Formats: sequence, C-alpha cells, structure tokens
Amino acid sequence: MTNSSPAVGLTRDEMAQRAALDIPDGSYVNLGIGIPELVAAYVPEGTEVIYHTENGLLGMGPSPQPGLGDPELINAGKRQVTALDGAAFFHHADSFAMIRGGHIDLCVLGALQVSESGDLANWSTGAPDAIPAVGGAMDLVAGVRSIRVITQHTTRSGEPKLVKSCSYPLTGPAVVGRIYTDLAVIDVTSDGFQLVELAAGVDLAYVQERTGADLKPIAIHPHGGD
Amino acid sequence: MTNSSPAVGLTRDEMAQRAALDIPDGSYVNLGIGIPELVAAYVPEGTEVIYHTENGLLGMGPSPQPGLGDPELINAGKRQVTALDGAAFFHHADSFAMIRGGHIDLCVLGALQVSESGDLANWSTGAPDAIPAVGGAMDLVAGVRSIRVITQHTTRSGEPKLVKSCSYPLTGPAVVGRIYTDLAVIDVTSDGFQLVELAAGVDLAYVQERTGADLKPIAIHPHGGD
Amino acid sequence: MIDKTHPDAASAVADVFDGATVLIGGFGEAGSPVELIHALIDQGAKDLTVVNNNTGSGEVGLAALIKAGRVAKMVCSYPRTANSTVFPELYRSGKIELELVPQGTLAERIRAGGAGIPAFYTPTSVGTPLEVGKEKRSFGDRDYVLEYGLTGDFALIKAKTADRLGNLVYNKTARNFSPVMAMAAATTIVQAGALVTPGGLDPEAVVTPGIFVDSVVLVPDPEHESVLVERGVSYP
Amino acid sequence: MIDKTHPDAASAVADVFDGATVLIGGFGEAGSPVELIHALIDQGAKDLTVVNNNTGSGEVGLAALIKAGRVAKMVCSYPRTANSTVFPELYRSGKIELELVPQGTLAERIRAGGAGIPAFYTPTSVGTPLEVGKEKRSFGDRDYVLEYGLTGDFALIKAKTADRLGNLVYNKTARNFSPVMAMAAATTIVQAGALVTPGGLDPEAVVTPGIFVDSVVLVPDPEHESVLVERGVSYP
Repeated sequence: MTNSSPAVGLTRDEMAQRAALDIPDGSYVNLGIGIPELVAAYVPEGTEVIYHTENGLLGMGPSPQPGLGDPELINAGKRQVTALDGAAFFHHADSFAMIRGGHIDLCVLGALQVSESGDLANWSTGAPDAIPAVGGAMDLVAGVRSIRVITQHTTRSGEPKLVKSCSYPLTGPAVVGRIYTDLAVIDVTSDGFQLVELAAGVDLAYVQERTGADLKPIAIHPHGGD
Repeated sequence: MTNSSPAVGLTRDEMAQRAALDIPDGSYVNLGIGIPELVAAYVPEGTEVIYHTENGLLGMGPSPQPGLGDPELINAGKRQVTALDGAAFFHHADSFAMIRGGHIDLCVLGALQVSESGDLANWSTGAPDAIPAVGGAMDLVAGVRSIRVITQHTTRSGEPKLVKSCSYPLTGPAVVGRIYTDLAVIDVTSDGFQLVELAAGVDLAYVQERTGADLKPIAIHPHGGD
Repeated sequence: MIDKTHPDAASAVADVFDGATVLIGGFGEAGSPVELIHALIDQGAKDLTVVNNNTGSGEVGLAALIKAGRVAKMVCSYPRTANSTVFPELYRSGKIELELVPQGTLAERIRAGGAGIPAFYTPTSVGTPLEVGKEKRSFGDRDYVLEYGLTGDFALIKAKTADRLGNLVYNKTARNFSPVMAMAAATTIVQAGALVTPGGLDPEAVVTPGIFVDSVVLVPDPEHESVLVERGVSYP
Repeated sequence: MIDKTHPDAASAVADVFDGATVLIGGFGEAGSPVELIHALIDQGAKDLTVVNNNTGSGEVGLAALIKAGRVAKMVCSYPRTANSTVFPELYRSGKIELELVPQGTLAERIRAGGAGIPAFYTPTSVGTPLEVGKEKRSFGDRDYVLEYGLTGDFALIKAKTADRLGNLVYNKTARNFSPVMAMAAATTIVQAGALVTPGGLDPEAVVTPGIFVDSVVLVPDPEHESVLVERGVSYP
C-alpha cells in the first residue's frame, strides 16, 4: 500500500490534543519524547496535571522564555524546561522508584509498533548497525499503571504500525492500553484492537486497511478510558 | 568465681576514654547505646570525628543545654542530642545504606558476649520470656568495617563475657576486632584473643582467670589497631 | 485543582479498614504522628498489622492503639523501650503477634516495597537466629539472605511543613522512616505542623514529593509523646 | 581537621588508575563534570569502564574521553544523542564495548551497589531482548529479573555547592545520577560551583552527606557542554 501524505487525519498537534482530553484531573503523568511532549500544552483549563520527567523533576512546566533557560533544567528529551510552583527535584533512583513503584498514573509514549495484545516496540528497529539505546522506556512500561501511545497510524512508507505481532524488539509485553493515531483512537482489549473513535474523513474500512490486525468496530462506550 | 566490685580496673568513663584514643582523625563513627555513647566526649583535641546515628543524622553533637533540646533531635538511644555545623539529616533507608554499604569506618558497641573468633552477642539473652528486640545491631555488624566492643570484663555475677563460643544468640559471626574492658584491651585475631594492654593493677593471670578462652600474652605491637 | 488537605484528622483516617496494614512513622517519639493515631483509635479499625520501629510508650499514641486491642500484629525492630509496658504484656500473654526485623532491613524492605522491588539480598542477619527460614545465597565470597519488599495499605506520618500537593519536609530526626513509608503505602496520610502554598517549599529541599502523599491534615502544635507520658495521660 | 578540598582538578583525579571503573554523573550535559573529565584526559588513565546515562556529545567532556581512546567499555542506557558521533563510530568499528542497561535499572543497580545490596529483582526488561541471560523469578503473579549492584572505583560528579566535609547540594536536574554514584564509588571526586564553611548548607537540605565524598574541587564557572559543542571546541 502507498501513503502519499493523505489530506485526511489529525496533525501531530491534534493527536496530542486528543490524548490530552483523556487525562484525568490530578494525574501524575510522564510524557515521552516527540509528539507526547506536545500533550502538556493541550490539557484543558481547570485540569491540574503534574508532569514527571524521569531525570529528576516532578512539577515540570513548559519551555523557558528565550534567554531564561538553564542548561541544567531539562526534560528526558534533554530540552530545557521550567519548574512550576510546588515542584520537587530528586535523584535518578528516587525518580525510577516513582516509576517502578507504580506511583505515576499514566504515561504517553511514541511507538514503532504496537501489537493487538498491547506489546510495545519503541526502542529499536533491530537493524544490525543501529546503536542500541533504551533509555527509560522499559522502566516506564513496566511500572506505570496506564500506558498510552501516540503514533502515526503507518510508517512513512505506509506500513502499519498497529500489528498482530511486533517484528521489532519489544519494550514490554502487553502494556499498552490506548493508542492515539492520526486516523483513530483505538483501545487494546482482551479481544484485540477496539476502535473507539475515527478521525474526520475516514471510516472503519479506511483505517482497517492501514492496520495490521483486526479492528473491532466502535462499540457502545466509544469514549471509555483504558 | 565471685566478683565483689574489685578496686582494680577502669571505670566506665575510663573505658570510653581508652577506646576514644584509637579512633583515627577523620573517621565516620557510630556509637552504640550505653558506655559507647561516652566515647565521643573523650576524642582527643585536634581529632575531628563525625558521628553517625542510625536514626538519620551525620554530624551528631553532644547533649543539648538544659531547656534547649528538641524531642525530635535524638540519637539511636532516644536521648536528645545536637547537630553540629556541617551536619546532615536523612531518612532511615539512606542511613542504613551508609551502614550496610560499608561507609561507616568504625562502630563501638556494647556486648553480652564476644567469642574468641569475634562472634558478637549483644541483642538477646535468649530468655524465654524476654521480648526480642534487635534494633540496628545486626545491620551495624554486617556493614561497618571495624567493630569494636566496650564491655565489663565479666557479668555482675562474675561470669566471663569473653568466651570460647557465645551461648547467647548471635548479633553477627566473626565481626569484632577489638575489645575494651575494665581490665584490658584485647584484639580478636585468627589465633583468638590477643592481649594488647592491661589495666593498672592487673596482670595476665588475673585477666585470664576472668576470661572464658585462652588469652595470648602481649605481643610486639601492643598498640596496633584492628 | 489538586488539594490533598483534609479539615481534620478524623476525616483523613476515615477509610482505614479492619485488617489493614498501617505503616506508622517515627523512631521513638520523634516523628510519631500522635494526633493521627488518636484519630485512628477513635475511628475504630481493628485487626491491624502495624509497622513501626518500636511499640510506643506509656498509654498514648501507638501504645494506646495497641492497648485498645486494635493491633493484631506488630512488625518492628525494637519492641521494648523505656516506658513501654503495653506491648510486652500483650505479647507475653500471646495476644499480639510480633515480626522482628533488623532495623536496616526494615527500612530497606519498606523502600523496596515503595520502589517496585519485590525482593533483594542483604548480609544483615546472616549467621544469626534471624536468618532462620530465610533463603540464603552467596554473591562473591559472602552469604546473604533474601528479604521481601514491604508495602502498606496506609501510612500515617508526621511532617514539619506541607503544601496542598503533598510535598513534605520534616523536622530533624523526626524524618526517619516516614519518607520510605510514604512511598510504600497505597494511601499516605500526613499530619503537618504547617501548610504553605505551592512554591513555599524549596524544590531542591523537598524530602517527600507530593506524588507519595494522599491526605494532609494541619496539626499546628502536635503533642510530644514523652510529655504526655510524663503527665500520665492515657488515651482516650 | 577534615578537609576534602583539593587545589585543582588535576590533583583530585591523580589516583585514577588504568582499568578503573569510573562512574560519571550527568544526564546529557546536566550535571556533567566537564572539568573533571578534562583533567582525567590530561591525567592519562586508560582501559576505563565508564558508567554514564549517555556517551557525551561533540568532542568535549565524556565524548572527548572516549575519543581519546581511554574508554574500553561504556555502561549506559542511551548511548546515542544529538551531536553524539564519537561513540557510535567506535562502537560500529568494534573498538568499544557497550553494556546497555535500562535507565531505571542502571540507577537502582548503582544505588544497590552503594547500599550494600548485592542483587535485587525488578520487572524492568522482562519479556524483552534485554532479559536474555538474566535469571528470572516470579513473585506473586509477576515475573522479575535479577539485577546486580554496581560499584565503581571512582565517581566524578558535579555539585552546585559543597563544604570541606563533602556535603553537597545540586542544581535542579543536574542532580540525576550523582547522589547514587557518590554512594557507589570507593573514591568520589566532586567539582563544586561554590564552597561554603560547614554550617553553610542547611542540614535538612543536604542531598549528599559528606560521608559519600572524598575530594572536592572548586570550579566556580563550569563550562556547559552544549556551549562548547556549539563553539566547535574539541578537547584537548
């Protein structure tokens, strides 16, 4: 199948905005590098979310004003951030105690592939000359209660990223709860991929065609959380 | 053997003073409850020793002036203490990381019995109606590099506390390096008890008579450390 | 808006259930959340497993909770201290269970519980009666025992200052077990001597980040256990 | 009197020996002890095993140490970052070894090493290629892998402020791995942006107590790695 930049589907910011809608008030949230980083900007007014960055900060705020950043106040993507009132700094072992110990409510990550059983592959394509690099991804999926993924529905060459079984090395087995793509919101259930919501201009057949596993049609509770 | 408060031998304070002489400048030291607590007062002028108390303080100072204490600034014996300039407070897991991780240089403890192989019994007489209570003693002997004991040479009823083999439950096997009693300074070596120094007015025979295992006579290096 | 404050100790401990495991901060009286414990006595939960370094003193605070017959089992390192008579009597008459844990192992087990570590090896207790029943294993030339992470349904702890997000700082050696207990409990309830607005605590100096805290009650002038014992107070 | 200060970085790193394991603080450039690393390059120790979250960027700091051929093996979680070319080239040509460790496991292994814990169980990496070769075990209904404590001969870390006793506080997210590395190294060497007399740091806010520190060098205006990289600096 080919994928020539379809006019349909959500932009990166729209995907982030959609994911932001599902974040409950008062949550402790870790956002992965890339599109997930955009989510913070779209959390609705009146919802207080506390952002954790695994390099040692709870209460992370947005990027600093130009010229006001500190190269030693960064996020996990190594970009400069700010610390909000009520923030706390801590060391790496304490930070991953929060993660591994189940204290972070939800995490939004990028993905290379997600399987219909919720397996996530997001750290390595397994290419022989690639430099293996895992960072904190395996700790996050092993420890955070709810793992959500934001990803383009297909690769640049049009291959499905939602698959029956991941061909890339796993970050963790059976960990993903919900997936936000440019085409749809999809839950991972014991029955596999469950369509929750379609982007404007696409239908089930269109999304199914671009998905590597069966997609259950929208059920009775389309906006249920994971 | 009977023991009718002999005129010979060191007082509690003299024992503490003798133990203090062997503490190297710059040491990190944990002092047990009882006579060991007295040691701090006798560390020679010019020697800077940093005291650790396992309930979360490094840089412990002496008792507060009357009326200036804080019931929440106490030592492991639950007595009010002070914090010196350069002190640091920390939680219990960090405190025992210092102990278990081998960061404390030496520890001075009390004893019920010490065996000639350095086994220490200082937490329980094994009496059937006793309330078992161990505190931090087992952690200290498992983690601190040099364990020294201050104790009366015999029990109140005159029984030896330095023995071939402990009859009381162990705090730890083969952990004690040096013993300060009211009668002598004794090292635990691979050959058993090695007399290092005698108190004024006693001789080897006198001490041997009150010791439950062979005592090697004073050797060439009587003031060597453990 | 996140606001973890409660109007009083009674509402903060309202959800403690019969049979719960309750981690109670403090080393002796330092850091003992006396007002929260008294609220728990009033609340009535029973068959509790309580984790604390000691067993309280006199007939106030933890000792009062034990005396009221609410505690089925104590997990601690040193269950006898000055003015501690309640626990020894119940223990000798077989009315309360005791799990004796070396102090450093207790602290590490609680930290492990809070950090998602199910088990770890430690040298402490090897070669002693407390190694009995524990799995042993050698690493390098030394023997170790396997110890398990310890978690609680609730933690009751005392802080010096808190904010509405649950960030905490402590007073001196009153810190002791409280930061790890806050990590290890499903629900952590704090009595704080002062409340500040977020930003009122230096983010470099926060000891317990709010993520580990669920409920905060302001108790501006907490009682000192030793003062109550000296006055002969018996709670309730 | 205890005085852990050294006059310069060269004297502080003088004892690092060939084949040593060196824990180097920092997450990216935040907390990277650039001046100590440069002193280590000048000093000449080789065949080092270096533990750091990353592998440096540009040709300064950690990347320069690697480029100088002094590092036989890297232990890290994320060996590729923006402006990181030195390590990838050496790795692809088989000239440097890599032990890839998940970030949280790396932090916990270092803490365990410093805390006298030889090994612990963690759920991280179960069901992934990184579980290969690891001992597995179930606790409750979940699988875990056994991970080992990690210690170093030396730690090189960067602090904001120190005193002569080695008490440290850090700057924001520059704290990261440094407190646990200070615990886990036989000899911990610190570059501090400021020195105060004992008592100048709040004892409630000290992050690394001096017991974990051996040497302190004052480096009042440390270089930022990103600034050096942007300027195209190559060390030495």
